[in-house]
Formats: sequence, C-alpha cells, structure tokens
Amino acid sequence: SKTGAGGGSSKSTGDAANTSAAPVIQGDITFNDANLAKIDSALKAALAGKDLSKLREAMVVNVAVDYWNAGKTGFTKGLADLGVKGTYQAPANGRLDQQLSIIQTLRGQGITGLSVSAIDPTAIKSPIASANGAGIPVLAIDSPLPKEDGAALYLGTPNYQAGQKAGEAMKQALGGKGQVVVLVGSLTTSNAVERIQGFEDALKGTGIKVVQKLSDGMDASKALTNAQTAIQTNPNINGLYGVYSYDGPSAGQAVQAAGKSGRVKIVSDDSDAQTLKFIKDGVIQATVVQEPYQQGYTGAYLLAALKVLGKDATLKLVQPYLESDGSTLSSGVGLVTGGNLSDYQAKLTALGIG
Amino acid sequence: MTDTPVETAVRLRDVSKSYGLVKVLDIPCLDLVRGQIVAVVGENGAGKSTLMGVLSGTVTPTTGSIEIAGRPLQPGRPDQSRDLGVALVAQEFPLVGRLSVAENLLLGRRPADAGGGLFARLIFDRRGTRAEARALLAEVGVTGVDVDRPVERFPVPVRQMIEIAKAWGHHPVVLILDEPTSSLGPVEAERVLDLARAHARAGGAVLFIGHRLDEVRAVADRVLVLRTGKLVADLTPAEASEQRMIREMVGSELARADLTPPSSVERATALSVRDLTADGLGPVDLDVKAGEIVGVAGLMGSGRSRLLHTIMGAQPRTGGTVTFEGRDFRPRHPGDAVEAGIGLVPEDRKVQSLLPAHSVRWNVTLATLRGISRRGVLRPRADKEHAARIVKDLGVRLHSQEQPVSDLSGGNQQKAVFGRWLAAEPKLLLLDEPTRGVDVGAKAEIYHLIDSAAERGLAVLVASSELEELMWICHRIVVMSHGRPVADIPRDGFGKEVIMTAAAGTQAGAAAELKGKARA
Amino acid sequence: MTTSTAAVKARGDAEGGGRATLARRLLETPEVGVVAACVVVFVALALDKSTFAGAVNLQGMGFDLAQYGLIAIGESLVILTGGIDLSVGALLGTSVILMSWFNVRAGLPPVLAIVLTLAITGAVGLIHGLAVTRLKMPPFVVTLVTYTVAQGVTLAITSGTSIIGIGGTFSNLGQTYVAQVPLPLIVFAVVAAVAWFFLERTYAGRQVYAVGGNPEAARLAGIRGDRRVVSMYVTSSLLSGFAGIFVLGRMGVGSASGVGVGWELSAIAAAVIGGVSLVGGQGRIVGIVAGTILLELINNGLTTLQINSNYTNIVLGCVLGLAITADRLRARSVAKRS
Amino acid sequence: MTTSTAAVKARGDAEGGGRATLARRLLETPEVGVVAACVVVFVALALDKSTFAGAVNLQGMGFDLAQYGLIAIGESLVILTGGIDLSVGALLGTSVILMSWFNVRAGLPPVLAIVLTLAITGAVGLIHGLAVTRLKMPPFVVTLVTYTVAQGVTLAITSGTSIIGIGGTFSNLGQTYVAQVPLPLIVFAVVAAVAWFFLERTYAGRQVYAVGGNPEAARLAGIRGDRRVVSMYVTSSLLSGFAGIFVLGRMGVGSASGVGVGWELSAIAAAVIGGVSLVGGQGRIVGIVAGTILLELINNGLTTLQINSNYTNIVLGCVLGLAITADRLRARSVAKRS
Ligand SMILES: Nc1ncnc2c1ncn2[C@@H]1O[C@H](COP(=O)(O)OP(=O)(O)OP(=O)(O)O)[C@@H](O)[C@H]1O
Ligand SMILES: Nc1ncnc2c1ncn2[C@@H]1O[C@H](COP(=O)(O)OP(=O)(O)OP(=O)(O)O)[C@@H](O)[C@H]1O
Ligand SMILES: [Mg+2]
Ligand SMILES: [Mg+2]
Repeated sequence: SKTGAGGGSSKSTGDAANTSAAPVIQGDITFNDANLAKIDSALKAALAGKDLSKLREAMVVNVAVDYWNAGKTGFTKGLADLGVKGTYQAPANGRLDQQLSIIQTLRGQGITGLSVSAIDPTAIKSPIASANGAGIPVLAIDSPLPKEDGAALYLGTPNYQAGQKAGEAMKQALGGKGQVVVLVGSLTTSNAVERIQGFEDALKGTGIKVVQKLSDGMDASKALTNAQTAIQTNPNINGLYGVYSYDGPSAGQAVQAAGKSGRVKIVSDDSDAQTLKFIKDGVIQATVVQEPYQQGYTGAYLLAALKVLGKDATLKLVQPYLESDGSTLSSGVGLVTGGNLSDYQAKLTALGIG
Repeated sequence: MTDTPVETAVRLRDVSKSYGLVKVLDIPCLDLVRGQIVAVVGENGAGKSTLMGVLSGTVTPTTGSIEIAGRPLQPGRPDQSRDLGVALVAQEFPLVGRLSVAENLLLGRRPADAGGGLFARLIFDRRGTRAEARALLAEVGVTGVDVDRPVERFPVPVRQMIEIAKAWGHHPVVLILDEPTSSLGPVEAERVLDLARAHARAGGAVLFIGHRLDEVRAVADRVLVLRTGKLVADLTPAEASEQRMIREMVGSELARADLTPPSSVERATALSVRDLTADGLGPVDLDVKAGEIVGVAGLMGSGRSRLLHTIMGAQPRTGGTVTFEGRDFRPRHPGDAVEAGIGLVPEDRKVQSLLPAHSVRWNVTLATLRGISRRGVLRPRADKEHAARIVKDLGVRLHSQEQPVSDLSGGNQQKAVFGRWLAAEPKLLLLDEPTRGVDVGAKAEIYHLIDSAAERGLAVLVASSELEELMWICHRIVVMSHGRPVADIPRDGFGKEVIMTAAAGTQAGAAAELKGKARA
Repeated sequence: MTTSTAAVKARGDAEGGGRATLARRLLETPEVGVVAACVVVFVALALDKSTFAGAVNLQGMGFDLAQYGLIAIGESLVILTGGIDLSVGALLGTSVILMSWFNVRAGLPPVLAIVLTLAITGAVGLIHGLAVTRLKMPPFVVTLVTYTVAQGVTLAITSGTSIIGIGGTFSNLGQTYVAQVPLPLIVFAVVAAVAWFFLERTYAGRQVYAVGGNPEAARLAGIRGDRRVVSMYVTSSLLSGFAGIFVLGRMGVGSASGVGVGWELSAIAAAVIGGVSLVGGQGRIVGIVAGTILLELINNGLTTLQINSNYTNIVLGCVLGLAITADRLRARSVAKRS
Repeated sequence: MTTSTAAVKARGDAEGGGRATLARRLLETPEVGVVAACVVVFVALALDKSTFAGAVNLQGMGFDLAQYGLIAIGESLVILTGGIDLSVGALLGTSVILMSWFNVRAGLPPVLAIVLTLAITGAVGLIHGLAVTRLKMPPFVVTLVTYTVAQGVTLAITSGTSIIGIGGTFSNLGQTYVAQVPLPLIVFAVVAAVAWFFLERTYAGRQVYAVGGNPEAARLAGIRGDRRVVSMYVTSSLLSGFAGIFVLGRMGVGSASGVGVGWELSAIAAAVIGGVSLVGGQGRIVGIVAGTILLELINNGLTTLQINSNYTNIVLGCVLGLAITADRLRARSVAKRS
C-alpha cells in the first residue's frame, strides 16, 4: 500500500477537487518586460557603431542551479546580439569563498565588466572596490547591494519583494488564518533571509503565524524530511513556504505523500519543472517567479554600456525606468498559479528556456 | 654481611594488582639492594611483567607503596619512576617505528652533554642526539646501525638491542630487563648479561626476567620465584639449581621431558627447495622430509626469517623452485601456502601475529576460520569449543576466551599463536623463534606437541636463536650465513661450537659444511 | 603435569568470568551506552510531545532511517577494514541523478536504470578498493576524489535542473508500506541483518575484522586481505546506489540540489557513536544501527519540538556531546572497576 | 663477533642508502611528489594563460593560501598526534562572527575583540584536548560536536544577518601588502616556519611525533603525551581564530553565510596530499604547505581557464586524483628499487 498511517482519512489523493473550495490566488506574469525591452533598444542604439570587440564581460552568479540556466541563456543571447565576448561563472557548491575567489581570479584575467549575484552582499564590498579601482564596472544582479558597495546599478527583483509576494499569496491561500512552516536551504544567506523577512512582513497583522523555519543545508532530501516531520507532528500546520527552488517540490512531495494535498497549502519560489508540475496537479498553490533571463540579457547590454559609454551616460539612459531609490532596475516579479500556468510556460518556451 | 652498609634500591610493601576479580600480583614485602642482579622467574602469567610494570609506573597497583632509592613512587607515573631512576626494557619493546634510531634511543630525554640553559632545554640537539646515540649503541655492543634510519626498518633483534641501549642511556639506579634475551642469539645475549653485571658492579640494581634458566643461573645473585602473583621462593645462587627453580615455579616436580625428537621413520620428502633466491636470500637448497624437524640456525640478519617468509609466499621470490608434497609450489600470497598446508609462526608477535584488540578466541581461530565454518558460516558453539580446545591443548592461562589477547602475558600470547597453527593441522610448519617468552614447563609442552605432530607426519622447519632449543628438538640443523645455508649438521654432529663457527662464516664453518654434506 | 595444572587454572579463571552477573555484562557491552541513549531520547521526546511517538511520525522516521542507515552500514564496513569512504553521500546523490537520467532522458525502464546505476556505483567501489589495496593510496584521498567528481557529475548531467517524470516503479519502491511499515525500513532491516550475519557469522566477516585489526598478521595467517578490503569498498558504494533508489522514490524527482552531500559525515558519526573505531577492526552492527537511530531521533526531535531554528545546531551538538560523554564515563567506570 | 657480522649487514644497508645520489635521495623524499605536482600545475597554467602568473592573480592566490594554509597547519598538527579536528572550518566562521560582534555590537576596540576571540577559540581547543586525553573520547566525535555547535553559535549570534561596520584595523590586517606581498601571506609563511621549527627542531615537536607514532612508547619514555596532544588541539583552534582575523579583514564584514564550513575537508585533504598520515606520527610541514599550494593552484586554475562551472568539480577531482596517483606510482617504484 502507498498510504501510511494518518493518510488513510483523505480519500482524495492530491486532485484538484479539494482546491476548488479554496480561494483563488491572483496570478501575475507581466514582470517589467515592457520597460526592459525599451532599455535594451535604447542601449543598443547608443552602442551602435562603437567598437565592442575588446570587451570581455563576466557574469558571476551565486550557485550553479536551474534558476541560473535561464540567466546564462539570456546572458549568452545578449552577448551574441551585441557581438561581445564573455564568460559565465557559478560557484559549483554555492560557497562564499568560492565566489570571492572566482571574482578575484576573473579580475586577474582582464575582464571589462562584471555582473554579480552576491552570496553575501556585504562580503562583496572589497572585491567590487578593487574591480572599480581597475576600471571594471560592476552590475549587481538578482541580490541588491548596499549603495556604498560601489555597484553602478542593481538589476533584479529585490528578494524582499519576492518574499512579500509569496506572503500575499499565502494569505490568499489560507484565507488569513493558519500556521506556516518555512523551508529553506540556508538561514544565513542574504537572499533567503530577505525573502523570509518579506514573507513574514506580508503576513503581519493576519491570523497566520510562521511557527518554524527549517534549514536543510541545500539538500532536497533533507527538505523533504523536514516538511514531512513538520506536518506530521503538528496537525495545525496548514501552510508551507519553500524558499529555495527545490524546497517547493520537496514540500509538494511531502504533502502529497501524507495525503494532504490541498489541505496543506504550499507557496514556493522559482519555476523548477517539478514545481510547475505540482501546480498543475494542485499540490502547490502558487510560486513566485523572477526573470533571471532578463538579468542575463539586459545585464550584458548594461555592462557594455557602462564600459563603453561610461557610467553617467548609461545611468541617464536608464534613468526613466529606475525605481524610486534611483539605482534599482526592477526585472519584475511574477506569481504563477494554476490559472496562468500555461501562459507562463508559453513565455518560457518563447525565450528558449522551457 | 659486608662492612659497607647495604643500600636499598627498591622497597615494596603490600603491593598487589587485580584485574577484575583476579589478583595477578600480591607481594607483601620485598626489598632489593644495590649491587645485585635479582632474577625473577615464574611460569607464563605468573605476574613478572606486572611486577616490573608496577615498578616502572606503567601499571597502577591496586594497593601498596613503593620506594625507589628511598623516595616514594607515585603509582602509575612512568615519568616519575624514570626520574627516580628506574629504566625498563619492556617485553614488547615500545619503540616509535617511524622515528629514527637516534631519537628512539633518547626518547623523552636530552643528550647528557646538553647545557642547562633554556635554549638547550627546548631546542632539539640533533647532532648531540646522534652522537650520544652512537656512543650508546657502541656501549651496548651494537655497531654499524645507521642511527638516522627509522627504527621500523630494523629486524627484531636489532630493535631489542636498541631498546636495551635506550634503557641503558638513562643511567638508572634500577635496571629492569624483561626477557631481554628472548629474541637474541647467544652472543648478543651474552653481551646483555655482561651489561647487567657491569651495572650491578657499578652499584645499580638489576631485575632480570628470563625463561632461560641457564642464563638465570649464570647471572643472578639472587633468584625470586613468582607463582600466580605470589612470591614463593627467594633463593641464593647456590640454592637455585635448575630443578629447584622449576619446582618452585610449577609447585610440583616436573618430569624432565624427553627432549629427543621422535626417531625419524623414512618418509617422503615434504619440502624440496632448489636455488631459491629472494631479496637478501639465497640461493638456498633444502629438503625437509615429512615427520622431520629441521632447525635453522644463524646469526641475526643471516636470512632465517627471510627463508621462512619466502617459502610461505610472504616475501616475493626472485628465482628457484620449491616443491611441496611432490608438486611445484609457487605461492603468490601466504593464503596459497595455508591452502597447501603450510603454517608460519612469525617472530614478531605484536606486529606479525596478533590482533591485539580482539579476543583470544578470534586470535586462536584465525588460521582455521574457513575450516571451522560450514559453507562459510561460523557456528558460535563450534567456534567456542574449537577455541576452548586450542586454549586447553596449549595450556594458555587466561580468564576467559573473550578477553583481548593483549591482556595475556607475553608467553601466553605466544602459546595462543602456536595453538592457532597447530589447530590448522598443517603438513609443514614454519616456526620463527617459536618459544620466545615461553616458560620452561610450557616449552616442554610445546616441544611435545611438535614431536607428536611430527610423528603424525608433520614436517617442521624451526628458525631459532636459542641453540639449545634447536639441539633438543631437531633431527638436523641447517646453519645460515649471509642469506645462504653454509652447513647442514645431522643430530649426531650437534655441538654449539660447530654451529657457531659455521654461523660466523669462518673457514671452520666451511669445513663443517663439507662435513655436513658428506654425511647427508 | 605442568600443562594440566595450567589448564585447570585457566578453567577456574574462565568460570570466574562466567559468574559475572547479567547486569554487569550488559554494562560492559560497548554498545549499551548508545542504545540506552536512544531509549532515553525517545522516551523524553515521546513524553514531551505526544505526536512524536505517533504512527505517522514513526513512519516518517522509518523512511529517514532507511536512507541514512544504508549508507552508515556501508561506511562502517569500510571503516572496519581500516579505511574511510568519504564518497557515500555524494555517490548517493549521483546515483539518484543517474537513475532518473537513464529512466527519463535515456528512456530505459526503471529496473534497467537501477541495474545500470548499481553497476556504475559498484565499479566506483571497485576502483576505490583497487586504488587502496594495489596502489596503497590513502582511502581518504581516493574517496575525496570521488566525493568531488560525483558532485561534478551530478551537476554536469543536470546543469542544476532537476529531472522530472520518473517511472512509477521508483515511488512504488520508495513510498510503499507493508503492514504500515515503510518498505525502505524493511529493506534496511534486512540489509542490517545480512550485514550482522556476515560480520558475526561468516568467516569472511571475521577476516574483515582481522584485516582491519592488524593487516600484516592477517596476511601472514593466510588471509587475502585485499579481497576483503576491495569487497567492502564495493559494498559501500553499492549500498549508496541502493539507498539512492529509495531517496529517488521518496522524492519523486531526480533532484540536482546536492542530495546526499554531507551525509557521509552523518554516516561516519553514526558509526563512531555506535562504537566503531576509526582505526579499524572494531565495531558491531547493533552499535551502528543504534548510532543511526540516535542521530535520527535527535534530528527529528529538534523539528518536532519546534526548537527555534537559530538554536537547532547548538542543541543538536549539545545532545550529541552529552550522549557521548555519558557513554565515555560509563566505559571509564567499567574500566576502573575491572 | 656475532654482533660485528650483524653490523656489517646493517652497515651495508646504510651505505646503500648513503651512496645514493642526490637525485635518488630527492626521489625518495615523500614530499617531492606533491612539490613536483605544484610546479607542473603552475607551469602548465602559466603557459596556457599568461594572466595566471600575473601579479594580480598571484596576490589573489596569496590571500587564499594564507586562509587555507593556516588552518591546514593547525589541522596537521592535530593529525600528527593521531587525532583529527573537524572543527577548524566552522570555528573559523564563528570566530569571524565573534570578532565582528565584539567589535561592532559590544563596541570593543578591534585588538580587544581579537584577543577575546582568540581566548575563546583557545578554550575550545583546550576542551577538545581534555576530552580526547582525559575522557578518551574519539577526536572525530568531539570535534564534530564543535563543528555543529560552532555553526549554531554563528547563526544564533547573527540570526543570519551579517555584521557590518567593523573597525579599520581588520582591513589593515587583511588587505595590506608589504612590498607587494599580501600581509596574510607573510604571516602564513611565518607561522609555517615556526611550525617547521617546532616540529623539527624542538624536543616538544619531536615528542609530538613520538606520541602520534606510538603513544604507549612515548608514555613509557616518560613523555607527558597528554600535554602535547592538548597543546596541539589548542594550537589548531587558535590558528582557526587567527585565520579568522584575515578572513574578516579581507571580507570587511562579519559574514553570517557559513564562511569556513567545509574548509576542514580542504585542510585535511591538503595535509594528506602533503604526506601526512591520518594514523598519526608522520608528515612534515613542507608537504603540508605544498599540499595547500597544490589545492589552491588547481582551484584558481579552474577559474582562470574558465572551465564551465558544470565541470569544475569533475576537473578538480581528476587533477587531484592524477596528482596523487602519480605520487603513489613514484613511491612504489622507489620501494621496488630499494
Ligand atoms: N590489562 C590486563 N587485563 C587483564 N589481565 C591482565 C592484564 N595484563 C595482564 N593481565 C594478566 O595478569 C597476569 C600476569 O601477567 P604478566 O604479564 O605479569 O605475566 P608474566 O609473568 O610476565 O608472564 P610471561 O612470562 O608470559 O611474560 C596474566 O594472567 C595476565 O593475563
Ligand atoms: N626486502 C624485503 N622484502 C620483504 N621482506 C623483507 C625484506 N627484507 C627483510 N624482510 C623481512 O623482514 C624481516 C626481518 O628481516 P631480517 O633481516 O631480520 O631477516 P633475516 O635476515 O631473516 O634475519 P634473521 O636471520 O635474524 O631472522 C623478515 O621477516 C623478512 O622476511
Ligand atoms: Mg611478561
Ligand atoms: Mg629472524
């Protein structure tokens, strides 16, 4: 039998029947695409006729995961459109010291621009300073960096905002009442910390309480164990938030195996294939998605512009599209639900990352 | 007795040691004086090493007090015992294999001529250490050992001499020698006895443990006999006849075993070696018949161990042929030899024989595991009975089969290893220093076991540094020198002189070789 | 005559040992400490939180236990030979990916995917064993290389993208209950029993201990130690692959997120806590299993008790430290009294 | 007479060794393999990529080297005594946080923060040493507990938020160049030299080898082995704290994101690659330093060559495997010929 103790009560295993009663969560996949497209063409126009053959751009992300495959695709596409050479680097294990070493080493290789998704925004300060000192413009992607760190621009979705979006979705899913457990790969990396912060802030003042944050040390199997133990030893838990891209699938698997699909709501981050499948099955209610593709693509444009046109000229070009803080260029944040899943998948396919 | 006041070197009061419920040492009162060599004899497991351990601080006594040269010894503090002037040559000589000879010789101390300043106390004086190490070795009569080589590269006898030199270097008040000669040939053994005498003459006290009673008689000024941890006799040299010592040790009269090998019946040749060569060995020609006990004599480093190891397949052979039981025999691993029916009792118990942390039962059944299992499965009952039989046959003294073998006394460990191989019922048994550390009674018993096995057709090749032993039990003695057999002496030609001259590789030896060949 | 005296004495001594009471015997068994710790932790948690000992949570722990337990046994077998296998966790992660890849991308039926993957892990173990025995390379380095390469292979195959759509056979294996007992747990129990039988009841198992205890003595006793060593490395790697089946079945997706990496530390810890000596030659299956259970209880308990996650590691470390210290004190008092 | 015969043989052997040419001697030095590997890798990389041997890259490697090297030396000292220290990396991470906390949150001047942190790490080492020597606890478990607790402490102090605003003293220490050589690298060189001197040229150092090689022999020789062992654990922990200073100075922020965790594996690997035996009592500083350099060269080289990050781990593992295999083959041919 595939039903364990306690799972037998739920006769309907993980079908959408249960969810029908649940409030519908409002999906949204518009991102900031329109604005970014305008920036791309503006930069392209400004760079037209300039000699870009000497440029060597580098994109350094925080860990080699699925999320960044789209980023890499975008970056490569951007480089190709511009006719620029470049390199994409990811610390294989997502370790801070690896990332710092990579940046240090790249600097020794004579790159002309660096976009970086910092594992630790504070620790990246001195590498950026020395890069700037060597005339290498730095673009922060994905994770924002404090102004004083010296990055010229930030292109991405503030993690805090993504967390808030997840919180809003959770609020709708639970109808404003319940107990939630957060599953996360690390409680110390800044993007996770910020997301959880945003998530908790969004839930403030509602009847929803975050009772536990469980770290799994970047191990999907451990995440599954955590989710399982949490929902099985505390029957009051009716919501799970999976922060890392594999946390959603692990949460979905745990809920499905426990026969509680639809009764325990799941909100996750990122568009892991399994996450999308679980959304289709109604196991996961919603997932917060970002646009790593754009961070790569527009990032390549921005780096070229920063080096060739200079910082001031570039900033002037993008000025109209910046957020209120004057240095953030949002790549937008979306929410995929059962309702807009097929649209989202169509969009991915169009970009060549489906 | 004499006009000079007798100075007490060691004073023991109410000293006892128990392991669990068993009291292994119980000495109400014992004084040792300077200027004497005191021999301690007793059966295996009588408590001799325990007594020495207590004196040297390595064994914490359960009760009692000890004074060394008038100063009290805190129990279980080897460093303090050493400072008080006790130096121990342990039965299992503890050397740091990876460190050089020089550093081992001066382990835990500084060269004597080092200054007293802070610098000299902290900074390792390499040159001084080396020089003193060389001097020490020369003093105990070992020359030509490269003091920079790691100790692990030297064979057992050299290590034994290094251990003695190490203790000697402490200039102790009390020098304890725990079976110092058990792995040495006669000449080195004599050197050690001379050292002991010199030490006593110089006003030190010597405690000498030995199972070779002739040595004990030759060297002792006083003989203490231990039996099951108790002091049962305190003999003057005049009283200490061999019979008397044995009687006291055993607690009863021991019929002098008939120490002649079984009359050899004409049998087939079991082992035939032709032109055998290996690293540092050969070429060797040798035949051993079934039921024959052949001794291998030689000086240390003469290749006895290598010969046995090469036959066993434990050391790669570089040439020659071995025929065993009529078939060409080319072992590539000792496992092949065991399967063919050959057993080896190696010379270094600790390194080559024992699983120190494991039970006696596991140790004695090691070579017969496959045999006592049924289709690969061990049956606990059969396993235990098998082990019990071995232990009983060999008279191994222990509390329980399940105690770690390292808790046994040295001699009993040796008996356990012996039992392991006899139980395998081999057709050829290779023995390397087989009775090292075994007491007289047990020795006789082991000889008896060898004899009866030989009567049943076991061929035996014994390498030993103890010439008496070879002369007692062998039909024939092959003498080796520089890796080759230089003489083959039949039983009626036995004599220490003949063997020694042959071993030394002089012309006399060559003559003996000729003579031996002529007779063979 | 002499002999008979000695023999009589020996028998007397032996009986002296036999007379020891059961309680004393128990106290002297090295594994009793960790088993007791398991019981204490379990009872304490069950009293504090009724759901802890509930069937649902016990089942959940059963799944975990099977995963960790399988590699802990493999790890211990290698440690018994005097080696160490750092690759068990990473290899498990890789075998999860290999199985999904064979199944999904190469379109092979699940059974074939499993067989192929096990063949690969077995080959890896063989390489470990040969490198250690033939080339005399330090096991730490050999398996560290695999640890690194295996993670690399996982990443190279997936580029970080999980493989979805694996066959139902896997989830049948990984999620089925037999009489309410998780199938993986049953398999683990069987593997543990087989390992116990091998180590305690076969001559080959005894030889493993001998090789770990003193390789030279074992060699001169005619034991072909190299074969034993190689086969233990192969078994360890195979068990990693085997555990991978259940992990994959349970997760339902070939996850690329470093599954298994770091588990070698838990496996080694379970072994050491259970009384396996890292020097080799010493340790028993009952201790290893108890060590794994203890770790699982503590880990699960931390989640169950909803310890503030900022403090879980501290609590985990402290409980572990306490358990081990208590065991050492017991061992010391036994040693003192003897 | 007898003795002299034996002597002749022994001398023969010795002279055989003494007569060896310099080349032969070199070939027999155990560390020569890893040093050669360093040279080969360096030259290969420098030829392939001119920027590799450029000043900027060399300086960068210098910083890395100092960090890893300091804890590799501490780790090796512990391994020499026959133990192991799993906590070096995690403790480094914690000391980074402690220093920043003392400095920023408690408002202490940097020097005082450093002193306090070193005192704490020293105390941790002391506890390790005492647990290992007095309670006879397995070093693996003792330091595993610290490994876990230290990570927990880091999290508990920071709740995951990095501590910013540390004093300039740190960055002075961590980022200064002396004649174009990074200060941390100089410090590392000094520490290595001191460790070398200690191990090769002081009695205490030689005693460490004795204790690691044969604890019983050392005890019988009256060596207070426990003191040596304890002091090595203390040194190891202190060096972790010490390395923490430079890591903090280099990063300019008390990073809560798991700095140091996992470094113990690199440290152990560097030691083992450099010829340190995990059994204890064998290994030299020159090998350890070379092992660290080799790892750093490979790691840096992978980035320099812009290996696709999906394959870095595979390449890293393979290069490591090759280097070690080559060294083993060398050692084997030496053993055969001698
Ligand atoms: N650590 C231990 N635990 C239990 N029993 C021990 C331990 N050490 C020694 N014994 C026992 O104490 C007794 C005396 O041993 P000891 O080594 O003193 O004998 P010995 O007289 O030196 O014998 P041998 O001549 O064989 O060396 C033996 O029965 C031995 O089994
Ligand atoms: N080159 C070698 N390869 C393998 N084993 C060796 C080698 N040289 C010596 N041995 C082994 O080392 C051990 C000790 O060497 P040693 O010089 O004592 O042997 P030996 O010449 O036989 O001495 P003895 O005649 O005193 O027994 C022997 O067991 C021998 O098999
Ligand atoms: Mg003894
Ligand atoms: Mg010999």
